[in-house]
Amino acid sequence: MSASAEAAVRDEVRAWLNDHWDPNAGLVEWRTKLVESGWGAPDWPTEWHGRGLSAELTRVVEREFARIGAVGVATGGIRLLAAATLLEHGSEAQKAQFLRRILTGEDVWCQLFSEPGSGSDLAGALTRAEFDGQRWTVNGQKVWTTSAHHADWGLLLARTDWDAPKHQGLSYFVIDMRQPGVEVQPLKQMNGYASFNQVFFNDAEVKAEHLVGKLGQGWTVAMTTLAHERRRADGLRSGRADVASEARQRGTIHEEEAQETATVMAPYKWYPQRAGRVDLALPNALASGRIGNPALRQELARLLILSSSAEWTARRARAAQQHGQPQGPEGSLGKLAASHVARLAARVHTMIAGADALLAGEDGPENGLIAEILLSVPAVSIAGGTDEIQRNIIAERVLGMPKEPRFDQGPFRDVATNASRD
Amino acid sequence: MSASAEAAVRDEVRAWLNDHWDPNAGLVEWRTKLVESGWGAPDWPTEWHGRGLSAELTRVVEREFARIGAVGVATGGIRLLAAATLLEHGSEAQKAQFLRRILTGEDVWCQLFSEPGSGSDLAGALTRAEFDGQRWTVNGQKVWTTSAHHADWGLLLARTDWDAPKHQGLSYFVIDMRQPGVEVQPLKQMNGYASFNQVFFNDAEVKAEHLVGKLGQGWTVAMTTLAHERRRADGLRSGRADVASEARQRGTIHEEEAQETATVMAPYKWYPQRAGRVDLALPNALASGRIGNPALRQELARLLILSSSAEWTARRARAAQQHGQPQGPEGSLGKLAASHVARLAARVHTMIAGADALLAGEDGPENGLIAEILLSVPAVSIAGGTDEIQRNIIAERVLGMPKEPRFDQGPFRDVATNASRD
Amino acid sequence: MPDIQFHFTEEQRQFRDMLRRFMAAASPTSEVRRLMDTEPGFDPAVWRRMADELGLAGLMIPERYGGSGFGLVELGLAMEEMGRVLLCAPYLASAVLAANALCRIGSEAQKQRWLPGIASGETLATLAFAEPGSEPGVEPIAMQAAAMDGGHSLTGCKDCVVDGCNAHLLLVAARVEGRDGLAGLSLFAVAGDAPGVSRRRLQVLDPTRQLARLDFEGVPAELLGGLGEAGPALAETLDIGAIALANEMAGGAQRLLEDTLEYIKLRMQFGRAVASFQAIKHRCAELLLQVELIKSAAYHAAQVADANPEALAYEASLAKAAASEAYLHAAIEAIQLHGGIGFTWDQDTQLWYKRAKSSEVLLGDPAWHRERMIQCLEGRESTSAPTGALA
Amino acid sequence: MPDIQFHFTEEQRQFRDMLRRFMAAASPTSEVRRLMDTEPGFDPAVWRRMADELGLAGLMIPERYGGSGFGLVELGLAMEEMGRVLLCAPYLASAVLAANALCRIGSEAQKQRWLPGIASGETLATLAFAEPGSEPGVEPIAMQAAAMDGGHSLTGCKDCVVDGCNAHLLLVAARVEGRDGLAGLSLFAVAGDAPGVSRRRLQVLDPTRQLARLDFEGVPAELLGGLGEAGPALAETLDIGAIALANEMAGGAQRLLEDTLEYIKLRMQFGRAVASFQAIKHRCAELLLQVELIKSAAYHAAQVADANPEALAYEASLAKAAASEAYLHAAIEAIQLHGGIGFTWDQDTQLWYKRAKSSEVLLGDPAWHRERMIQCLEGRESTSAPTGALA
Repeated sequence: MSASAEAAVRDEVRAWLNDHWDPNAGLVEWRTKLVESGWGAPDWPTEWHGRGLSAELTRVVEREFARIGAVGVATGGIRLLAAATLLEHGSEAQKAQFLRRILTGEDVWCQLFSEPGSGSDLAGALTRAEFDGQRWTVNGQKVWTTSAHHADWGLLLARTDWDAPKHQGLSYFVIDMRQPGVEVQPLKQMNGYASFNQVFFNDAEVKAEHLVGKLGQGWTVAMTTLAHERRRADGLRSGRADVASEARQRGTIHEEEAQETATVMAPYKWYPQRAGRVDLALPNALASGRIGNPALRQELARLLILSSSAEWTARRARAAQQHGQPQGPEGSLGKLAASHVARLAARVHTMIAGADALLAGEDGPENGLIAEILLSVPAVSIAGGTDEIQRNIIAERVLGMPKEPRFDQGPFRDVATNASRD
Repeated sequence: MSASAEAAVRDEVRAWLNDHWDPNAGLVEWRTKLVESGWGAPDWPTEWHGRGLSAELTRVVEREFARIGAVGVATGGIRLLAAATLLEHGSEAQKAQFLRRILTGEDVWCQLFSEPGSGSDLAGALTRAEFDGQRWTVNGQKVWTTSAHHADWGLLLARTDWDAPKHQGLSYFVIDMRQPGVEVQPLKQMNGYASFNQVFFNDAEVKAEHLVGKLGQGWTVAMTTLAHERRRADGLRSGRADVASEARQRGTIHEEEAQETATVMAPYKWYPQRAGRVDLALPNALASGRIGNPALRQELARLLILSSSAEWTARRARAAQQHGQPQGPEGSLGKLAASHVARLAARVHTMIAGADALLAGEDGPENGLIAEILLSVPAVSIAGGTDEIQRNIIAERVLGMPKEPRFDQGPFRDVATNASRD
Repeated sequence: MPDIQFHFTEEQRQFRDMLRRFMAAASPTSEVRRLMDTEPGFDPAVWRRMADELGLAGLMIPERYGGSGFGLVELGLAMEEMGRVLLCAPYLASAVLAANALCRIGSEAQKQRWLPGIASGETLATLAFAEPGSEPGVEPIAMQAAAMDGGHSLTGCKDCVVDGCNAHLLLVAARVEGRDGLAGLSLFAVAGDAPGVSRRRLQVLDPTRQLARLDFEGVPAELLGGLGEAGPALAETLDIGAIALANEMAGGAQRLLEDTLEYIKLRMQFGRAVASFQAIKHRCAELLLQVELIKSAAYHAAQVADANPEALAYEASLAKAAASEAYLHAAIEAIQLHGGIGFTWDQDTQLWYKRAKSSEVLLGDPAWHRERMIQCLEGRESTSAPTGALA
Repeated sequence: MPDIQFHFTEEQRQFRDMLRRFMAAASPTSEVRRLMDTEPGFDPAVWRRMADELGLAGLMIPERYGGSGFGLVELGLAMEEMGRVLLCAPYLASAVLAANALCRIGSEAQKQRWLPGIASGETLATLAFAEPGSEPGVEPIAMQAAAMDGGHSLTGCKDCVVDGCNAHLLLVAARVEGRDGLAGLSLFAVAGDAPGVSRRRLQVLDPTRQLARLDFEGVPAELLGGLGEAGPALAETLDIGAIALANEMAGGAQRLLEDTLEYIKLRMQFGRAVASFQAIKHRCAELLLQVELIKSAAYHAAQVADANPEALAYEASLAKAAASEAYLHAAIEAIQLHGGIGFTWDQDTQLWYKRAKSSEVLLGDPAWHRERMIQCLEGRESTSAPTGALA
């Protein structure tokens, strides 16, 4: 990237912000301005609310926003995965209907891929969508859906052809979550929280024009969503969020944004990715005095080695991308590393807590925080793609090892599924 | 077992030993007496040099031998595996020719199963035996053969039918190792020792009557040999040897036996099963003063936990057999445990040695012993069946998990082998 | 020293079979889930049947005090079966810790007074030794017993007392002034509802095991045995407890393996059973090995405890350290192999995970026990020299 | 403090590519096997070309002393490539340890006198610090330097001196009387063939790395820099060495992974490639993760060493501890995945196994480095606070 291009963009966005930024504007009002100007999603195409800038120049824009503490477009939840998928596979009408309200934050989205019978095997989905010539009728069950209870729209993977091979019988839809045929139930985890939901479809409807991509090509479309999801799974904060604001935040718009964030983040309390909490280990070891325990010192050092190395590996992968190397499956390495980190962290937290590791809630160390960590860690290696799936991906896509022999390639009707075994 | 049966056997063998035991007899001379009396292999059938006694009563006999320090029949090397195989599958003529000289120690045996192209996959043997109407001609290469260089006879698994499926195209032979078509070369290990040999067959001959079992049923016969091998792989000393002699050994026969043992054991110097040497860890840690290192203390304790638990697990398995439960694949558990023990032992030895772990030979700790341990440990998890094979066996035969999908079931000619890839 | 047995006798196997049937009926996970939300945390009716029909409450109590006079081998079998089903009951507290402490420390009159009630299950007792933030073992005990009216009174706090709120009889370890380590420790008896005792049920990570904090404010207490002489017997009691716990953990780990295998043999992914994937198979093989190893350690420790008490500390620490790591490993693997369903509240694996986690630190975490093993070897406190069987 | 880079510059990548080509040609394993049996243990012709054509001998030596003036990042790249091919050369001894010690401790005149020779590859130097049985680091150094004729003389023994028999110049760490720890350490220069120095090539576990025992009997020695002031710089030098070694180890681990993958993709068992078995695939995936993690640690430490020297000790210990365990793990896995052939003498994997094993303990074993990391954090000796990026 040339320094002059960088300077030009910096000057332009600075001037625009100077003219338009108003910390007392309404949140949607301000984001509408962002969408209209293209400064809210500068890496998006110019025809769809963006400016077609490179990743590097987008970062320049983000730094300017951060410098003065200007609020950006909505990024919480899975809305950016929805946007990326629609930008790549959506019809013009879909883009027109959805993209703007994604950026303004007016619509909340959720992802409806996993099912009780097909967790790791997403393409084994049994939820069915049937077309009556006018609309699609959906029946079945999804699971592990974050934010489903306040989502407006869902990204739905459903089976539309039972005679096609597994991966060719799926289609991808946008489904209206605010309808009677959609029932959302929280799914309680072993740590007592419900980060996820189950979603039941009983003759739920999808408009004909809300099929994304072609009929039977749902798996291809879903791969786009998943690729963007994995890109964010490297253990580092996602692109936009890691440009920390240097400015003091003032004005009513920040209150409105904080409220939005609180709503989005609510289900993420003890969402698996938060488990481990390596940051607490050293301070707690020092505060408890157990830092003097030589066995703990060894494990603590192991934890710091592992978590630092994992962070640096993620940064190396991101730096490589920023320098033009193609996006690879590094997310899988980062995800796998996160499992190791979380397990080792649990071990270290236990050693620090000693017998107090028996206790939870107000009686437990740090008001129950340690117990929550210990009860949340097992999810890290499962949620968002199990370790086993990550190892398959790494072995096959990075190391070029042969694929598993397949037992699910004929017509899906004939494939052994959990439903067929029930 | 009734106490009276036990007492009867004890009295009988005691009387016989009283009459016959002579510590100044020649070794073969004495063993010939053992063979003739049936006291040398009391659990063998009465028609073949034994007395058909149960395992428990055999132990009573062995204790009597141990009590007065009487020498037993030859047990070194793989001769007892050969005997067990011939007893089960051999012709009467084969039993007559071989069994007696196995017990007297006059013949040394070796096992010719593994090949360079088929290590874990024994049934993939490429060594071929062809019959010209009178005799078999053998060509090919075997590997990991202990004692091949002074063996008189070999147990040979060779392919006799290339159009049959893999496991049905093999036959089992006794081959004369003292012939020009058999060439034995030592195979040097990474620790510098040669515990094993490679054996090359160039138009080596096998008599027609030395086919063991039926043509094409070599795999079944080999399974008998392997079952007996695994039974001895539980990490404990084998049945006969663990009855320690309580008597002082005197007389010329012991010198002769010691010499025999030395010859048999020579290739076992740093044979994989000797690696690990847990027994040295605590004394060395105490002697070096490094016992004060808290990190070492933790690892040393881990090692003692693991090795003790592994020993006790083997003893539980043996006790279960002695109490009439069927022989299971416990050998695989023991073998797998031995790998863990050996690796952890290497770690502990390294911590105890500190920087001296860099040194070998006379400069190294304990005159090079520690370096030899460190360089021998990697073999433990490979020799005698890799950890991977043991895990397959445990998963499938103990835990009842489904077998791997097979890619080698058509005519062997069409199966991908290392030869076909070369 | 008698031979260590590596197999159970026919009688022991029958005892185990009977226990297994009883426990399966008495403690399905639906019942575990129900009980863990109740106030006492166990079912008094089941407890009565355990005492009356099976004689479990007095298993290790000599017959002359109303017990069955069995050894730790039989107790280990019972604990293993309870561990399999996550039985919610004050067994470790009353029948293991308190019964052993009373047997070893109490005077003849005190034994006659309390043991029959414990053996019949009528009296629930527990042992209060740990204090807030204290390290494992009995050496760190700091609570002071003050002389009062020719007797003693207790003031201070005991923490993580197993079934402390349920116990009718509290056996409280405290110190006479000016001594430390094993020396100077005494054991006192206090009624659970004595004035000046406040008991609070603690919020716990593992709701199948009840813990309490006990605060004592000048509570009159009856000295058990000789003043300041309870240290070694208290340490032995905790070692007995650790061995019992290790056997319980072996049972839990075995159950986790069985349940997981059952699930993954049926569960289909990619058109085949999860159990057919080689990576899964190999991990299950390793898991079986781990489970067999800790069974061996737990059984061996129980045998040694009965046969060769001098080796008690070493063997207890070995078994507890082994079981702690392997049980937790089994629980982690079990959840992982179940996939997403495994970390939901409604799936049962999480119940064992929590028990594994609480068992890991109860009566000393594995690092502490490993360190103690080496201390035993250095001090030759143990006559059971470790052997290098696989060398 | 400058930004830490998480990628190599274009120039650095070109440098690496060039090195990789050179090393592949100069050090095939046939050559490694030949050289490890020779007396010097390396090929002087290759060493000359490394110095003359690639400027490697003086890579970190400032240009004014005839070097290239690069930092540890470039040195790390060079070490990584040498580690890939198990290059037999006195590089760690001369270009890393001795060059850095001289740069940091020597007077201007001493630097002018010796550094150009080291940079040109003409002078082979080494650093002698460890003593028989001593713990890692410089604190345990006990050898005493005696005052003699206005100068100093050395008596005592130095152990496991890398390329000690090959060195023309010995830099010997010793103590002035009555001080310990980092204080009171001095560095002395002695000619390799000075009278009173007896050198013996040691029998080693890893024959690709030459070690020597050096005995000094009243050997006159030239003090480098100020008396008793060398301690901190010596510690820094060993940290630089540890980081260089960690990078070498990352290169070796990467090579093991590549070679193993190549082998098991071709090797057939049960009618299919060994690499097609899922259990094998999953272990290779974990192995890749391990290799990537230690590369990250090694690269990061090199970057930090150049950018933020206060964090040197923490970063060096982190990288060395990480690399030690992962390289050995990679070597063990590589042998295992090769099967029986993997532990034969004629197969090359064993060469890397031995290097992994020797690298594990050279310059401090992993447990020592882990303990030191925590000491750094306690003492805030490091300003690089570890971050919990994955929290």
